[in-house]
This record gives sequence, C-alpha cells and structure tokens, in this order.
Amino acid sequence: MDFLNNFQLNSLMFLIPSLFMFCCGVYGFLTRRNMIAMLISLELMLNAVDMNFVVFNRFLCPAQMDGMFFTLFAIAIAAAETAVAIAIIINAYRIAKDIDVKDLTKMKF
Amino acid sequence: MEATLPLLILVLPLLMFLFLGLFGKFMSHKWAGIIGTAGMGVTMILAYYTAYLYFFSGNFVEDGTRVQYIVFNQDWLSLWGNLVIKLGFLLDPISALMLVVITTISFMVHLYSNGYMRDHHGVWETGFQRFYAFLSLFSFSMLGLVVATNIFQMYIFWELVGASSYLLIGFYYTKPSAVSASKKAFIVTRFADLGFLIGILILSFTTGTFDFMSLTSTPLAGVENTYIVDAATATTALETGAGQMFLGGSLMTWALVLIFMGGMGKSAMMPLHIWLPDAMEGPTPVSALIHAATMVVAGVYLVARLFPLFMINDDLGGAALDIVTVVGALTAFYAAVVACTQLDIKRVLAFSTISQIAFMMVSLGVSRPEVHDNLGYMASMFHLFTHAMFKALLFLGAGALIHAVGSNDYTAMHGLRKRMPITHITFLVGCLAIAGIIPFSGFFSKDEILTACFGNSIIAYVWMSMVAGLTAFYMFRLYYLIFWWKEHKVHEGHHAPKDQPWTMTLPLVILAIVATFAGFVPFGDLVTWNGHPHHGGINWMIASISLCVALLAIGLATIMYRKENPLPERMRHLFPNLWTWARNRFYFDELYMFITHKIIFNSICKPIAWFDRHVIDGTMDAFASVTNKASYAIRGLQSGNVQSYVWVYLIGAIVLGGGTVAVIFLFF
Amino acid sequence: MLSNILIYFVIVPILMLGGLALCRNIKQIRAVAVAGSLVLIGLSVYLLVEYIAQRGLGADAPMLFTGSWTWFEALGIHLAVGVDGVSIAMLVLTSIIIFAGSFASWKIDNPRAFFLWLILLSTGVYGFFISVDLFTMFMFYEVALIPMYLLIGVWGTGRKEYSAMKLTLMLMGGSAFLMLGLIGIYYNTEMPDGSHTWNIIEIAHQGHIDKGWQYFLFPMTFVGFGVLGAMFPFHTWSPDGHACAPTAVSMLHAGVLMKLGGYGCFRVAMYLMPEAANDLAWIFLILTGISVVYGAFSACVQTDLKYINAYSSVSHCGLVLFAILMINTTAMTGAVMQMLSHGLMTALFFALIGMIYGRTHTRDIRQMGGLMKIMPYLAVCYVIAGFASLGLPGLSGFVAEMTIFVGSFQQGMGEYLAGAGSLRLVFTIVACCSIVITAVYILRVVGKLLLGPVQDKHHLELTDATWWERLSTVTLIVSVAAIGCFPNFFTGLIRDTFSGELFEAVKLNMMNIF
Amino acid sequence: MESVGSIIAYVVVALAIMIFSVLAVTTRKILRSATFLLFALFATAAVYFMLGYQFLGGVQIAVYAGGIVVLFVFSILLTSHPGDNSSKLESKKKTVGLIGAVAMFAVCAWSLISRCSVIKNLPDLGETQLPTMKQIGADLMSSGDHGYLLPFEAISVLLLACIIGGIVVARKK
Repeated sequence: MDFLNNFQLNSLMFLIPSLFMFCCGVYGFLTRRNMIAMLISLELMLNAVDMNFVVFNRFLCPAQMDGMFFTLFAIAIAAAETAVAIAIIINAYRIAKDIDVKDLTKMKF
Repeated sequence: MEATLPLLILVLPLLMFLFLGLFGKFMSHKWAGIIGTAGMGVTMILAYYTAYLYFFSGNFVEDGTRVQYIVFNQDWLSLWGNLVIKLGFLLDPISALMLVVITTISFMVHLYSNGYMRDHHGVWETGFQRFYAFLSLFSFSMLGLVVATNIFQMYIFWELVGASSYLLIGFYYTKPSAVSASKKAFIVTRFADLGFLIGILILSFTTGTFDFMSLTSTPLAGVENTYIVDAATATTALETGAGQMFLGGSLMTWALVLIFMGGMGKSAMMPLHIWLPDAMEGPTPVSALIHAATMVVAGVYLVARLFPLFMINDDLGGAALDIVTVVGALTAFYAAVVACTQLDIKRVLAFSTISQIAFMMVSLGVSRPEVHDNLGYMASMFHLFTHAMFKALLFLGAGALIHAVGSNDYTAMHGLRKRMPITHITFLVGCLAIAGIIPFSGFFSKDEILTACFGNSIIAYVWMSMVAGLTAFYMFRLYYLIFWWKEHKVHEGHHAPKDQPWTMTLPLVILAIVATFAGFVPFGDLVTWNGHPHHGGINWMIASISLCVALLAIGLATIMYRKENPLPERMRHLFPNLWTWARNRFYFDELYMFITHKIIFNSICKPIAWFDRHVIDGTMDAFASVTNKASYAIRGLQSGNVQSYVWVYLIGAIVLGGGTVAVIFLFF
Repeated sequence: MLSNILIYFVIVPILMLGGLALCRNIKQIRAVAVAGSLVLIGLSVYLLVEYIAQRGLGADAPMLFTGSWTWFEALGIHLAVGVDGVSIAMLVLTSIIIFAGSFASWKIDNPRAFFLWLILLSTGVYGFFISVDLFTMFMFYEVALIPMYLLIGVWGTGRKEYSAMKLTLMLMGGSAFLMLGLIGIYYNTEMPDGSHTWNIIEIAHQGHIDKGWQYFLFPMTFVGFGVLGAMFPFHTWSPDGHACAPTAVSMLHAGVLMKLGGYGCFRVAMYLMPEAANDLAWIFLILTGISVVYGAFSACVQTDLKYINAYSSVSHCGLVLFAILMINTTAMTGAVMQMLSHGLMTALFFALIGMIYGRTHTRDIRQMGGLMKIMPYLAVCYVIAGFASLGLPGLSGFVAEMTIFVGSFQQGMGEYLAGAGSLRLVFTIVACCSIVITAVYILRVVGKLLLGPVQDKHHLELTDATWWERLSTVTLIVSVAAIGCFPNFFTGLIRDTFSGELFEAVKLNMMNIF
Repeated sequence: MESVGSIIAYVVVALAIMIFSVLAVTTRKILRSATFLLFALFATAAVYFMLGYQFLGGVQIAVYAGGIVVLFVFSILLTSHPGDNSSKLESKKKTVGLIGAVAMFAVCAWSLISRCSVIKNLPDLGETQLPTMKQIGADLMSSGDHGYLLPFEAISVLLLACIIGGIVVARKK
C-alpha cells in the first residue's frame, strides 16, 4: 500500500482529465454536424477551461481567488452565449428547417 | 535726374494695357484707339525729353565721356548672395537711342492702326481694343527690356516681349495659320531663351552678379558710374570665369555663346529664324513694330549691351565674337537669297529684316578696339536706328498696299504707282534707304558697317558687300513688281486700290522723312561703345564701292523686273535647284517639322506616354490585380463551414503550441 | 490652448462641419462654406501679419506660435503646433484655394455631404501644416487623404471608382512607408535625457538619429511623402485621380494636397536626417529630375485637358522635390515658391477645366476649338493660367522657376568645379529644358482649345462665366499675379526657414563637401 | 498523503469526467448527448467541491447543469423530432477528427508533463482559509485590489444584451 500511502493529489491529476474533456470537445466539434451537438462540444471545452482556472488557482496561489472569479464570470458568459447561440440556431432552423452545419454556409465569401 | 519721368515712360504703357485690357470692351472702338494713341504719344514725348536730356543737357558727360546713369533700381527678387534681380532704369547711349526708336515706331503704329484696323467701309476689326491693349503691353515690355539695369531684368522683359509678340501674331485667332505661327514664334524663341537662361546662370555663377555695371567693372569697387574697364584690368570674377574650362571652352565663352543663342532666337538668326517669316500672319502694323523695328533687334541690343564682356572674352582668346560674326554673315546671305524668290510681299520684307539684322550682328562681331576704335559697335547701333525707321516705313507701306488690295501676294498688285502715289513715293524712299543710296539713311549706316568689316577682314567685307548688293536687288525687284508692270483690271463691284486715310499715310510720310534724313544724325557723337565721341567721317573709298554695287544691283533689277519680260524665267532655269531651294527657304521649316514632329513628338513624347500608361501604370495595376487574383484564389478558405475554420485553427494551434514547447524543451 | 491662434485653423473647419450639419438648404450650405473660408483667409492673413511683426521684433526661434499639449502620455504624443514662414505660406495657399474651391463647386450635387468631406479634408491639411509633432502630423495627413476616396468615388466623372481606389491605395501605400519611417525616427531619437520625442523642433535641435538608421529612414519618409508629391515612378495616381475628380477636389488636391508631399519631404525627411539626405540625394535627384522632364513630355501628347494638367503637375511638383534636394537656401526657397505658384495656378487650371467641361461636356481637346469666341472670359483666364504655367514674368511661375534654377545652378556648378560630381549640374540643365517643353504643351492646348475656328456648332450657344465662377478665378489670378509681381515679400517670408539658425546647423552637417 | 476516501472520490470523479465527455460527443441521440453533458458538468462541480470551492460548485450546478442544459433540452425538442438519430458519421471524418483530437491531446499533455515545475502537490491550506461566501460577496462588490465590481457590472450589461439579443434573434418576423 505504499502507493496509497504516498498518494498525493497533484495538479496534473486534474489537468489531464480536463485536457481529455477538452479534446473530447474538440473531437465533437470537428465531427458532429448537428449544431446543437457542436454547441454541446463547445460547452465541454469551455468547461474544461473553467476547470483549469480553478485548478491553477487552487494549486499555485490558494491565497487568492482570481481563478475562481474568472470561472465564475466565464460561467455567466457561457450561459449568455448559449442563450444567444440557441436563439440563432432556432432561427436558422426556422429558415432552413435543418440545423446541419453543412447546409448553413450562406455566410461565406 | 528725377525718377518720375523715366518711371512714367514705363508705367504709362502698362497702365494703358491694363486700362484697355480690362475696360476696353466697355468703350467704343474709336475711343479705345484715341486713348491708346494718345497714351503712346505722351510716352513718346517723355522718351524724347529723356533722350534729349541725356544726350544734350551735358549733365551726363564726365571728362568727355558719356556716363551710364541708373535712374532708379529697385530690388525685385533676392536670390543668392549678391544675386538680386532688380527692376531699374539704366540710361546710357544705347538705351536712350532705343527709347527714341521704340516710342517713335510704336506711336506711328498706334496711329496707323486706327486706319488699318478698319475695312473699307469703316467697320472696325473685332478685338480692336484688345489690339491696342496688346500694343501697349508690347511697348511696355520692350521699353523695360532696353532700360534694364541687369541681365535678369532683361530676361524678364525679354520673355514679356515674347509673350506680347505671341498675342499679337495670333491676333486673328480664328485663323489656324495665325495660331500656328504664333505658337511657332513663341516656342522657337523660347528654345533660344533656354540658352539665354543657362547663359545667364553661368555668367552669374562666374561673376556673382547680374548687374550690367558690375559685370563690366570691378564688383568690389562698386562704382556705379565707371563705364567700362579695359580688358587688361578685367575683374577677378571675370577672370575666374574665363579661366575655368568647361567642355572645351572657357565658362565665359560658354556663357556668352549661350546668351547669344537667346539673341539669335529673338533676332531670327539662322538656324532659329524660322518663326519670323511665319510671324507675318499678324496684322501688318504689328509686323512693322515688332518684327521689323524693335523686338527683333533685341538680340542685337543684347550683344551690344554685353559688348564689353564679348570684348574681354575676345581678348582672352574666346571665340564668342567670332561666332556672332559667322552666324550673322551666314544669316545675312541666306536671308538675302531667299528674299529674292519669295512671292508674299511681307515675307520678302521679313527676310530682308533678317538679313539687315544679321548686318548689325556682323557689325558687332567684327568690332574690335583696334579697328577704328570699335567702329562696328557704333555702326551697328546706327544701322539699328536707321533700319528701324526705313523698315517700319516699308512695312507700313506694305500694310497700306495689302489693305488696299486685300492680298499679300504681289502678283495681285502690279502697277499701283498711279493709284497710290503717296504710298509709292514713301515705299520708294524706303527701298532707296535700304539699298544704301546716298543720301538716304541706309547709305550712311551700311557704309560704316562695311568699313568696320573691311577693317576686320577682307573676306567679311566682300561677303557683306555682296549681301548689300543682293539687298538692293531684291528690294527693287519687289518695288518694280508692285508699282510697275501692267495694272490689273478692277473687277466690277471691287474698289480700285487707292491711297489710304490720313491716319495711315501720315506715319508713312513722317517715317519717309526720317528715313531720308536720319543718316545725317551725328551718331558718332552720341552713341559709341565707351561713351567717348567717335570722330571719323565717311570712308569714301568703301562708300563709293558699295554705292556702285547697289546701283549695279538696282540696274539689274530694273532690267529684269521693270516690265514683264522673260528674263526672270530664264534666270530661274539657269539655276533651277538653287531657285527651288531658295523658294522653299532651303527647307528649314521641313527640317524643323521633321525634328519636332517625327523625332520629339513621335519618338519621345508618344513612347513616354505609352510607357507611362502601360509600363508604370501597368505595374501599379498589376499589383492591384495580383492582390485581387490572390484574394479570389484564397477565398475558398472562407467556406462558411465552421468546422473547416476550426480545423485550420486547430492545426495552427497544434503547430504553434507544439513548436513553442519543442523549442523551449530543446533549447532551454 | 485656445489662446494659441494656430489651433483655430483646426477649430474653424470643425465648426464648419457642425454648421453644415445644421444647414437645411443649399443656400445655407453655401453660406457656411463661404463664410468659413473667408474666416480662414482672415485667419491666415492675420497670422501672416502677426508673424512678420514678431519676426520684425526680433523673434528668432525657428518656429513661432508654438504650443504643445499632451495627447497620449505613454507614447509621448503631443498636439504640438508651431509655424515658420513656409507653413504660413502653405496656410495662406490652402485658405485661398478652399475659398476658390467653394465657389467652383457652387452647383454640386448633394452639397451637404460634398462640403462635409471637403472641409474634413481641409481640416487635415490645416492640421498637417500647423503640426510639429510627427505623430499628429501623420494623423492629420491621413485625415486629409481618406475623404479623397469618397469625394472622387462619389462626385467624380469617368472611371471614378477605379481612380479613387487607385489614388487612395497608392497614397496609403506611401503612408505605410511613411509610418514606418516616422516610428523609426521616434525610436531612434535619443534626447539628451535618453527619452524619445515626436517633436520636430526638438529632434532637429538636440536629437541625433544614428547614421545607419538614417539610411533606412530617409528613403522611407522621402518616398512616403514623395508618393503624394507625385515623384516618378509613383505618380500614376495623379493623372487618373485628377481626371476623374470633381472640380473643387482637383483644385484642392493638386493645389494643396500634393504640397503636403513636398512640405513633408523637406520638413521631415531632409530636416531630421540631413546626413542621409546628403548621401542619398542622388537617387532622388535622378527620380525627380526624370519627373520634371517626363511629366512635361507626357503632357505633350495627351488629349484630355485634365490629363494634360495632371502631367504638368507631375512635372512641376517634380521640380519642387528636385529643388528641395539641392539643399541650398535659394533652391529650397524656390521650391516653396513653386509649391505656392503651382498650387494657385493648377487650381486655376482645374477650376477652368471644370467650368469648360460643365459647358461642353467633353474634355477632349480634339472636339473643342475656338472657345475664345464663345466664352472669352474663361478663355482669357485659361491663357493667363497657361502663361503662369510656362513661366511668364509677372506671374508666379517665373519667380519660382527662376529661384529654383539659380539656386540649383549655383549649387550644381559649385559642386562640379569643386570636383564633387556633375549630377546636380546636369539635372539642373535638364530641368531647365522643361521650360521649353512646358511652352510646347501649354501653347498646344491654348491653340487647339481656345483659338482657331469653332469645332462644334453646338458650342456656339454656350454661355460665359457666371459671377461665382468669375469670383473663383479672379481670386486665384490675383494671387498668382501678386506672387509674380512682388516676389520678394514671399521669398523673404520663406527664406527665414532656410537661413535661420536651425537650418544653418542642419546645412553645416550636410555641407561637408563644400 | 490522502485519505482513502478522497482517493476513491478522485478516481470516481476523474473517470466520470472522461467517460461522460466521450459519451457526450459520441452518442448519436442528441438528447442523450445533452444528458451526458449534464453528467460531465456534475462531475466538474464535484471537482470544485473537492478543491474546496463550494460556492463555485454550487454555481456550476445551478447555472450550468440547471440552466444551460435545460436550454439545450428545450432547443433540442424544438428543433428535432423525438426519436431522431443524427446521421451516422462517416468513418473518414471520424478518423480525421480523432487524429486531430489525439494530436491536440498529445501536444498539450506533453507540454504539461515536460514542464514539471508547474506540477504541484495540493498545497496544505494551513492557516489560509478557502473563500467564504461573505468574502466572495465582498470581492464581487469591491472596487479595490482583487475587487471585481467592473467585470461584474460588465457581465450584467452583457447579460442584458444577451437577453435582448436572444429575443431579437429568435423572435418571429
């Protein structure tokens, strides 16, 4: 049980899952075609980033709370962003009857 | 001397110009004519008075020397150190002489134009006021030119006379030939002025001054009244200028030759003479004033003005004076030959003018202190004076003929001696004067020129005597063709040619009287190169020879042209090529046409314009179109597909992030 | 800040902009434009008088009426103003041309927007001439450039979009060089206390730019300003731009804006980097020397009136830069005289061309002829402008050209005889030749356009100038004649700049060869 | 040394984060995807609790899990019919996406591991207390050092803008 006895939580242990989550988000964003699914992937990425803020705050300078506040605000902004994004998606759906990104390329050029 | 009087001489014509130019259209033709003539009359009287004071009051003679006197000299534009352009009034023998000549002829022309610028029914030419305004402008410029105290003032008025000449030649501006003639006159003289300008620049560089007096005296002494220095005590500035070699000549020689080039342009010396015959497109009074009596002698005046410099240059071994001589001699002969074959009466007179001016040039060119104490200089000025009178007379007479007949071509005239007696007599006086028949004025001045030539070299003398003979020949050819031969029939409904109204005949008569007696003016006492009176009577040996030559030539002309006969035709067939070439003025115009159109226009201007449009502009457009094409090419990246953007971003992030980490990892 | 008179040169146009916004009809718009430009003329004249008075009282600072207000502390950017004779001459020129331009655009479409942009442009021009802070100068420079795009693109004629784009892009390209150069100057100016400064006077006085950097920064700034000064081979915006621009814009652009180039070249490039200017002058001398002759030759074969005048501007503005590069008092004085002269006469030309075009609806000289008979007033004005352009004494062109030629020749010949190369001499003579070529193309136009028989019978019904057109042209002609008749007043004003203590110091730096 | 409980808790949470993330992006049913996202968010909240930021964890659950996911669910219901499967992904695209994600993971993980200095053990809090609600509230409203009044206000404006923007965008014309 040496391993257990010496077990210490270090920052890497939180950063790696968060990174994994982020990469899942990237994967999802790259492969999914449903816009809501893409948005979900986006939320995953954003969440991973939030987590990093908190982790760095906690591990590097626990006396301050800047990272935590960043996360706090990021959550608020994420909420706002999601709301607008979903409004846009619904609007796009009304127009195109579809929310597949492949079909929504009117804004190019 | 008070400055007001001379200042008025300059200002009055200028005011006339502004007044008639700005308000002319609000006044009647008649009044415009009267005001213009009266203004010029007052100017003439003032000029006479000034000249009288200068020559005869004795105030301007010191130790038996006539001094140069600066009446006023106002700074106009400061350039470089001492190089200040001043506007001033220099009174010396030649400027006083020119004042008289210019105002006299100008007044005559003003008076004459009152009659000339009307048709037979008394209807005024359109733009009559404008005509008088331009005449005043010209008088102003010409007066400013001759009284210049420095070479740059001279250049300023030089340009102004060019411009007023342009305006006057192009007076009938709806006539394309007049327009192109005026353009040609301006551009040719402008080209010559380029030489003049560069000459001034060199001269002012080497001497550090524009001022005539300083140029000819030690600048350091600053004495404004010393007249001239000997070549031996030439100023240091001049000597440096003379000593600096530049492209095979001293700077001094270059400067003088280039300045002379300006004179060549204005005085229509070969090969820059081509504008003068064409300038006859202007109204005849203008030809009389500008292209016979005053403006065209500006070149002679210029050389005379700078004569001390030319002389110093000659002493130092420069060739400037010799160039003047050669150019003058060639031009004199060329113009005389061409004059023998022309049909247009004004063109004959134009070539005759060129030839006579060349006489003056030669006279200046051969003038040396050792030859009768610079007799040539005096002779040249004398001839300038007499020539102005009799040539103006001839032109005004020609104007009267043209006005009466309605054509420039003398084949349309013939036998007018009975119909126009006054014109006939005065014209004959002019011809006799120019031919150099005693006692008419031309005899005296031409005799002195030939004496000066003789003193310099026998070749010059023979050559010029020959030209003098040719002069007599072609003038009498003209005379006979106009006034003798068989009269043309007057067609129904046409007016028979008759003498013109008094405004036109009076100037003729006055000028004829002057042309007859001007030779008796004691010129040697008044106008000499150094202000000392020059005493030397007529050289009877040379005088009689030239008289014989002139009489012979007149005799020949009488035989050939007194009546219609086949002799001229036969002569013509004797030298067919010569005749054709002379008739076509030795194809100078065609040569210039070739140079300007084919070479400059087609081979320089057009390629440059093409280059600009296609190469330079094309390069700029190419930049634009490359940018444009590139944008179109890469706009596919902006597909609108979010996922592809993310891909690009991701790859960029991986490469950048990975690269950064790798670099840090590997090197730090 | 408001106690400094110079500030009003920016404030008045801004007030005019506000006034325009309130206008309700074309009469009020005209009133604002005319009143404003009159105020500006008054201001410039007052400044001129005051300046001469102060100089007379012995003020010997290189710049008078200086003032400096912090704008952005962190980068040391100030709104720094100050004028010397050259700037005042330029301010007067600008005021006159704006005045004349307002009358020349009496009947423009959509006048409110037009005058808005025009006045914004003039704000930039005024600001540029009063600034002595490099950054502020650059900012005003850009303010002056941008409205040009809209003015040409919207109110122009012919290929206006193309020309507007070309003009703007090329000038912006110049600005890019210029900005690099200016920032480089800022960071390479070591003041005695180790700080940097944008202030021209301070840089010239105390700051010394490292010579190695000068070799880089001098071409940058010279080319940057040179593009606006229509230096060969960066001049091609000028013919197209001028040809397509509306009358007042052509006037202002050729008359004033191109002067920004020349002014900047000497005020920034030559003044601050004398050593590089001395060593690299030969490159630009060749280019500007080519400009002079090249523009003149090109003008000889054009058939569009505006093209002729635009190429003539290339030639004349080339002479400005050419004279600046001579680095001597006389030639540089001549350069400024040439700026004044060219500004006025080319504005006159463009005004007249606009008026003629407004009547005949063509600018092709082959389709017109004998206009002297139809519209004598305009024709006479055109002839006067032509004479000014070909350098007739009594009009401004002669004075400027002769000052330049005398100065350049003295410099060139001096260098040649001192064994320092014949480049300046040769190019001076080449430049002198332009007076002949100028005569050729001017008289060609006069002959074809104004004289001769009437080409087009429809033209016979055209009318002569209206009162506002007369006012516009008379203003310019009087100015041209005033410079031509009393040049010493103007050269005296300008010469201060080139013979003052500051310039002498700069010149000593340059004159190692002499 | 950590207690066994906390070790177990960590393992569970870490695994939950990874598993639910993978599931959220791989499942073909969109509603399930939202559900898995919800779980991943819960797991994240658990991390916050574990690290001692109770308030943040609460916010995470309330706003994210409670608010945002509900929004997702609504929009999914609005834009798709129940029982819809999203079309099967092309394997090529899947592979490429996978490669991208893995590359990203590799680079980031490598850079994390290679920079050992940032890997720290969980510091002992000792005397320093983790933020209390009171302190958070005070900081949010303070304008001094470590005060967040300005971003707070900015966020409020942003939210307002979002509300208006959402209405404008989604409104029926």
